[in-house]
Amino acid sequence: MASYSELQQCVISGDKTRVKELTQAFLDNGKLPKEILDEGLIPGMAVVGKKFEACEFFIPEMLLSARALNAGLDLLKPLLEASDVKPIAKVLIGTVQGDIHDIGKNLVSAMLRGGGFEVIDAGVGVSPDQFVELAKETGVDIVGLSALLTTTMTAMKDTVQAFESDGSRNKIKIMIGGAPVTTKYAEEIGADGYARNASAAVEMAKKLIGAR
Amino acid sequence: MASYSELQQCVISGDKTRVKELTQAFLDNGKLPKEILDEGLIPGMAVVGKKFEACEFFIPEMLLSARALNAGLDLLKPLLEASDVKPIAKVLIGTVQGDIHDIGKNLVSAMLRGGGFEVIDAGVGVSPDQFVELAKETGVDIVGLSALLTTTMTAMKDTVQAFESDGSRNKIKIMIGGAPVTTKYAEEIGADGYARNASAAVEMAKKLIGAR
Amino acid sequence: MFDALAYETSHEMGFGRALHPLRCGFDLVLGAGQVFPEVNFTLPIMRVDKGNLPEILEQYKEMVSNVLQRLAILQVPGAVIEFEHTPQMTEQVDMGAEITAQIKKLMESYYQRYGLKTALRTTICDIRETERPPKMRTGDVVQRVFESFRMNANNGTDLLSVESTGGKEVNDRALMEASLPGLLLALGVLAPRDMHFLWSQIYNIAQEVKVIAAGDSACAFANTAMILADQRYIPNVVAAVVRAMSAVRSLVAFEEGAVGPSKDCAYEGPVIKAITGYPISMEGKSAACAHFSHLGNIAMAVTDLWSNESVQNVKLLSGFAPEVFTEILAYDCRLMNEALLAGDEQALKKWLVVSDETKSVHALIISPEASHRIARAIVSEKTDFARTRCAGMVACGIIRSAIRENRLSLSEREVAYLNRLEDEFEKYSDAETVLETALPDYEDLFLLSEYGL
Amino acid sequence: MFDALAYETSHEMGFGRALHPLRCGFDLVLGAGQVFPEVNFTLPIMRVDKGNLPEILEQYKEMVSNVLQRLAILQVPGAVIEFEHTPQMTEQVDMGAEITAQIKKLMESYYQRYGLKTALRTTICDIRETERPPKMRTGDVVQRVFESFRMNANNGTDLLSVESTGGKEVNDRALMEASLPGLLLALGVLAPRDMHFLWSQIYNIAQEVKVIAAGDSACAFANTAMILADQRYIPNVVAAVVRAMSAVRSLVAFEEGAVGPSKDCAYEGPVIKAITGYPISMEGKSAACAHFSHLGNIAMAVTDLWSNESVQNVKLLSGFAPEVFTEILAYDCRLMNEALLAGDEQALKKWLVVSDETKSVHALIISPEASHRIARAIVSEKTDFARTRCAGMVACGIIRSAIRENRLSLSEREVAYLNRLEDEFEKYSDAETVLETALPDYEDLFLLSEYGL
Ligand SMILES: [Zn+2]
Ligand SMILES: [Zn+2]
Ligand SMILES: [Zn+2]
Repeated sequence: MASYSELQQCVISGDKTRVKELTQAFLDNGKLPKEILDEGLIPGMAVVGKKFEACEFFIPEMLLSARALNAGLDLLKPLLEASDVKPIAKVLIGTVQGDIHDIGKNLVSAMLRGGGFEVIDAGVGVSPDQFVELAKETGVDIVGLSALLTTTMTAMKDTVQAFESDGSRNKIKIMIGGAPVTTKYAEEIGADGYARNASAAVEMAKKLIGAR
Repeated sequence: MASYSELQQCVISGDKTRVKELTQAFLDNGKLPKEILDEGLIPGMAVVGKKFEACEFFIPEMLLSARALNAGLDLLKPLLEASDVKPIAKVLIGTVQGDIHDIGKNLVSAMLRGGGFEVIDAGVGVSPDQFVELAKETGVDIVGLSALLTTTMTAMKDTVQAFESDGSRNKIKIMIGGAPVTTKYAEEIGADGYARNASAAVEMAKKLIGAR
Repeated sequence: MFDALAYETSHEMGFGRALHPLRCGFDLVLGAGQVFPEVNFTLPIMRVDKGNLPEILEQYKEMVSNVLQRLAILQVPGAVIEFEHTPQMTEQVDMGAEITAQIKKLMESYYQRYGLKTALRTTICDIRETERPPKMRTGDVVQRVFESFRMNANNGTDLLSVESTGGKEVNDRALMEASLPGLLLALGVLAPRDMHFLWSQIYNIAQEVKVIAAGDSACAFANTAMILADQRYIPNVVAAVVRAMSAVRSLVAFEEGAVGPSKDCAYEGPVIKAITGYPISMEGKSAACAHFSHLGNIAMAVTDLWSNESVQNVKLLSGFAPEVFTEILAYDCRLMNEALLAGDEQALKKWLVVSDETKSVHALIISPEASHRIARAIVSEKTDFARTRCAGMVACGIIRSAIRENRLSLSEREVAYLNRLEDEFEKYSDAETVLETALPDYEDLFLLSEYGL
Repeated sequence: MFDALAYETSHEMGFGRALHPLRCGFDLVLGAGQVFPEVNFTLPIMRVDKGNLPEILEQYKEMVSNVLQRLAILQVPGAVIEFEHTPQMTEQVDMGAEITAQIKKLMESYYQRYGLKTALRTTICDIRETERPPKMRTGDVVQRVFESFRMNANNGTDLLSVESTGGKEVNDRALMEASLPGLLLALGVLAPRDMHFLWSQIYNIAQEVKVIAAGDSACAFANTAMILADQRYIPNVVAAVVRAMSAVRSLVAFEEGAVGPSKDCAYEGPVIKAITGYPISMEGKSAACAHFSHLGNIAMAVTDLWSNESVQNVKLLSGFAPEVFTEILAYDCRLMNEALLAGDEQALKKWLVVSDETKSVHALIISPEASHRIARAIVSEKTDFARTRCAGMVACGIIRSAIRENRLSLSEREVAYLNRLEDEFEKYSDAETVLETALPDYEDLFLLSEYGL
C-alpha cells in the first residue's frame, strides 16, 4: 500500500489523478478520513506553501497543487462532515462596489485555497448588502474586501458598516487589501486586518481564524 | 496745508518722519482722528497691499510702509480709544510647542501689520496653555498658529482643545498655517481657517474678522 | 494593416522626435524635437458619485491649477494633461464630461495668460468588464462607453484613449496558470478582435467631433503580468513574453485610425513607434508614485511624452503630490531637450538604455533594439494571431540570446519556463488549435458572440 | 584655513568624483567614481514624545526597511541613509540615539544579507535657538546638543551633521528688511564665529568616537532666502547673493576638521568641493517632495550623493513615499553612473547645467563655474568677514555679467536691488563698520557674549 509521504508528494507535484487514486485507496483500506487529511493532504499542501514562500514555486505550480488537493478533499469532505469534523475555514472574497479590478482578488483566492481555505468568490463591484447576504448564505468565517482605487476605498467602510447594521459583524472577521489600502485605514474603518499582498492575506486569514 | 493724498504717499514710500509730521499737522488743524485714519493712513496702506499683490513691492518696502503707518497711528490711537473707536483688530501669533521655526510666523506678522492688524508675537515653542493665557491677557480677536513639522502639527490640535477646555474658544477665531498643513487638517482639528502663505493669512484674518 | 516599419533601424528612433509629429490642443506639437511631460493625477480617498460632484470638481480644480501653475513657473514648453476616468465617471456619462470641461477651461486660461501649450487626454474607463462574463458588444454598458467618448470629446478632450480590456478575463486566468494556449487565446484571438470593434468606433467618433484618436494600452495584460512577476507570483519570462505579444492588440488601434500619442503605461510604445512612426508616451522612474519598476530609465529612451502615470492628491512637504511630480517630469524633460538641442541625444539615449537593459528581462524586452526586432516580426505576419505568436517567439529568442551572451542572468526555474514557452509556441501554430485546446478551460469566462465568434 | 583651491578650474569638477574620496559605513566609498542616493524621510503627522516611542520606532523601522529593500531590489551599488532629528529627538537625548541604533541595525542586516553598502548620517537638530535671544554657548541646551552628537555617534552614526543656526536670528530679520549690514553681521560675523565654536567640538567628538564629522548646511540662511524670494517676498538677487555669502560659514566646518559629505540641502556644496576637494551631497528635482526649486538638474552637476531632502511616511499608489523617492534617486544615479562609466560625464554635466543655468538667478549662482569663482574669491581673503563680503561681491559680479551678456533676464526692481547691494558692499568694507551700523537694529535679537564678542 502507498504511504502518506507518497500522497504528500503527489499534492506537491500537482498530480490530481494520482491524488484521487491514492485517497480512494486509503479509504478503501479503512483509513479514517481525518487521518488521510492530517497525514497526507494537509502536510503536502504545507510544503507547497513553504516552497512558494521560499520562491521555489510560482502561482501556476501552487494552483496545480491546490487542484490536486481538492481532488482528494472532494472524496473526504462528505465523510468529514458526517463525522462532524469541520474541514477548513471559509472565506468570502470580493472587490467592492464601484471597483472592477479583480486579478488581485483572484490571486488572494488562489493563495487562500492553496493555504487550505474554502473560498467563495463574490466577483467584482459587490455592494455592501450583497456581501452581508452572501456571508449569511454561505456561513463564512472571514470576509475579504479588495479595492484598487482611492475612490472605492470608501465602499470598504460602507461594507463594514453594513455588517454592523445587520447585526452580523461579530460573527465574521473582515480583512481588506489593495494598492492604496493601509493598516491605518483598516483601523480607521474598523476592519480586523490588512494584508499588503496575497501571501500576507493567507497569514492574516490564519491569524484571524486563530483569533476566532 | 498738506493733503490727505500727500499723507497717503508718505505711507506708501515709507517715510516715517514725514508721516508723523503730517499726522500731527492734521490734528493741530482740528481734523478728527477718525478722518485722518480713514482718509490718509488706511488708504495709503491699502495701496501698499495692492502693490505687494501686484508684485511691485517686496516685504522690505512693505515693512517700511508699516513703520510709517505706525508712526501716524501712535499719535492717533490714544485719541481714537478715547472716542471709543476701536482702531484695528488684534492677532496673537506663535509657533506651536515643540517647533522652533519662526520666519514663516514673522512673515505673517509683517504682512498682518501691513494689512492694518495689531500683532502680538508669542514667539516659538508656545504651549497650548501659554496661547490661552496670552489670548486672555491681550484680548485678541484672532489666534494664529504656525507649525513647520509633521511632528508638531498635533500641537495645533492640542491648542485648539486648550481653548475649548478653557471655555474661551468662542471668543476668538483660530487660523493655522505652515508647510505640511492643509485645509483638511484645519477642518479636522476644528480651526476656523487655513492660510497657505502669508498673503493668504491676511485675507483669512480679514475674513475671520468679518465673520466675527 | 501595417506591413512595413516606419524606422529601418532602432538607432534611428530616439526621444522627442517621431516620423509623424502630431499637432493637438493649444498649439502643442508632439514628436517634433522636444519631449513634454504628461501629467496624471487622481482623487484622494473619497467617494465618487453625483452627490459629491461639487467636491470632486473642487479637487480636480485644485490639482489641475497646481499642475498648470508649476508648469508655467518652470517655463515648460508644453505638456499633456491626462484625465483618467474612474469607473463611475464613465458610467455616469455627464459626470466625466463635466470634469473634462472644467479641466479644459483651466488649460485654456493658462494658455491665454502665459502661453502655456497643453493638450488634454481623456482616458475613458472600460466598464464593459463589470459584468461577468463581460458584454463586449451588446447591452447598455457598451453604448454608455461610446457616449462617454463622444461627450468628453465634445467637452474639450483633445486626445481620446482607453485601456481596453477585451480578452483580459481570459488573460488573467492564463497568467496565473502560465498557460500559453490561454495567453494565445486572450492576446492572439480575443483581444485583437475586440480592439478592431472598439477602435473603429472610437475613430468614427473622433472624426465626427474632430478630435484625435490617440491610442490604447495593454496595461491590463502586460503590466498586470509584470507586477505579478515582480511579486514572484509568476515567472518574469512569462511576463516579458506577454509584453511582446500584447503589442499586436495595441497596434490594432492604429490600424483603425489612431495616430498617437499612445498611452503612458503602454510599454509596447516603442514597438508601436517603430511600426507607425507616431509619437508615444512612456513612464518610468518618475512614475514610481504609481508603481515600482525595472524600467526607470530605459522607458525614456525613445519617448515623446514622459509621464508620472498617476498620483493621488495628497499633501507632501512642498505641496500636493500632483504638483510635485509635475516638477520632477519637467526637469527630466529639460535634460532630454538639452541633449536634443546639442544634437547629441544618442549619447543620452544609450546611457538610458544600458543603465537598465541587462538588469531585468522586463527592461531587456522594451529596449529600442528589442522593440524594433519585435516590430519587424509583427509586420512580417499577416494575421493578428500569427503576429501575436511571432512577437512572442521573437521575444523568447531575444531573451535566449541575452542569456547565451551572458548579458542577462536568469534563475533555473525561469529558464525552465522559457524552454516550455519555446516548445509550446511551436505546438500552437494556428488559431484553430489554440481555440480547440483552450476553449474547455476558459469558456466559462467569456461569450464567443461578444467577440464576433 | 583653506588658502587655495582643490580644483584649478570648474571643468575639472564633476559628479561622482572627489579629490579626496571618503570611506564610511558598511564599505561605502564616496567620490570614487560613482554617485549614490542619499535617502531621507520623516514621520507622518504624529506626536513625538517618549510616550509614543514604540510607535515612532515602528514608523522608522517601516520606512528604513522599505528603503533598504528597494535599494536591494534595484541593485543599487551603495547609499547614504540620513536620519534627521526633530527637535524632540535631540532634546530628549536617548530618544534620538535609540532611533539611530535601530536604523543602523537594519542597515547592518541588509549589508550582511545582500551586500548592500550603506552609511548612516545623523543630523542633530540645533535646538539652541529655542530660547530667544538664543544661548549659543552657555546653558543646558548646548550641552544637550553635544551629548546628542556623542550618543548618536556611539549608537552607530557614521556621519555627523547639523544644520546650525548661529546668526540666523539676525539673518531672518535682515532678509525681511533686505538689509546688507544686517546680512553681513549675520553671515560675516556671527555665523562663522558660531561655526568655529560648534564644529571644533563636533570634530572632537567625532575623533573620540571614531566617526566622521561630515558637514553643515546654510539651509536656515540661504534656503530660507530662496524660498522667500520664490514667494516674491524678497528679491531673488538678494537670495542669490546670500547663497554665495553663506558658503563661508559652511566652510568653517571643514576648517575645523569636517571631511564631507556636506549636507544635501547645502547648495553651497559646489563651493565647498571646489575649495576642499571633499565629496558633497546635493538635492534637486528628486527633492521636489520637500521643496520646489529652480535647481532641479543643475544641482546634480558636481555632486557625489543625490538626495530627496525629506518626505513623510504617507502611502502613495505604489508604496510609501520614502520608498518611492528611493527608486527615483536610484535611477537618477544609474544614469550618472552610466555616463561616468562611458567616460563621457562632461556631456551629461553640461546638459544638466545649461538646462537650468540661465532660467533663474538661483541656478546661475550655483553653477559649477559660478561656484568656482566664488570659491576662488573666498580663498583669496584672510578673515571670515572679508571672505563673506568678497563672496557676496563676486556673486553680484556674476549676476551683473549674466545680465550684460543677455544670458539672464531680471526685472527692473530686481536690478535696482542689485545696484543697491553693489553700492552697499563698497560701503561696509570691514566688520567694525558693520557692527557699528547694524548693532542698534539687531541687538535685541542676540547676546554678544554667546558669540564670544
Ligand atoms: Zn495603465
Ligand atoms: Zn536643510
Ligand atoms: Zn536633509
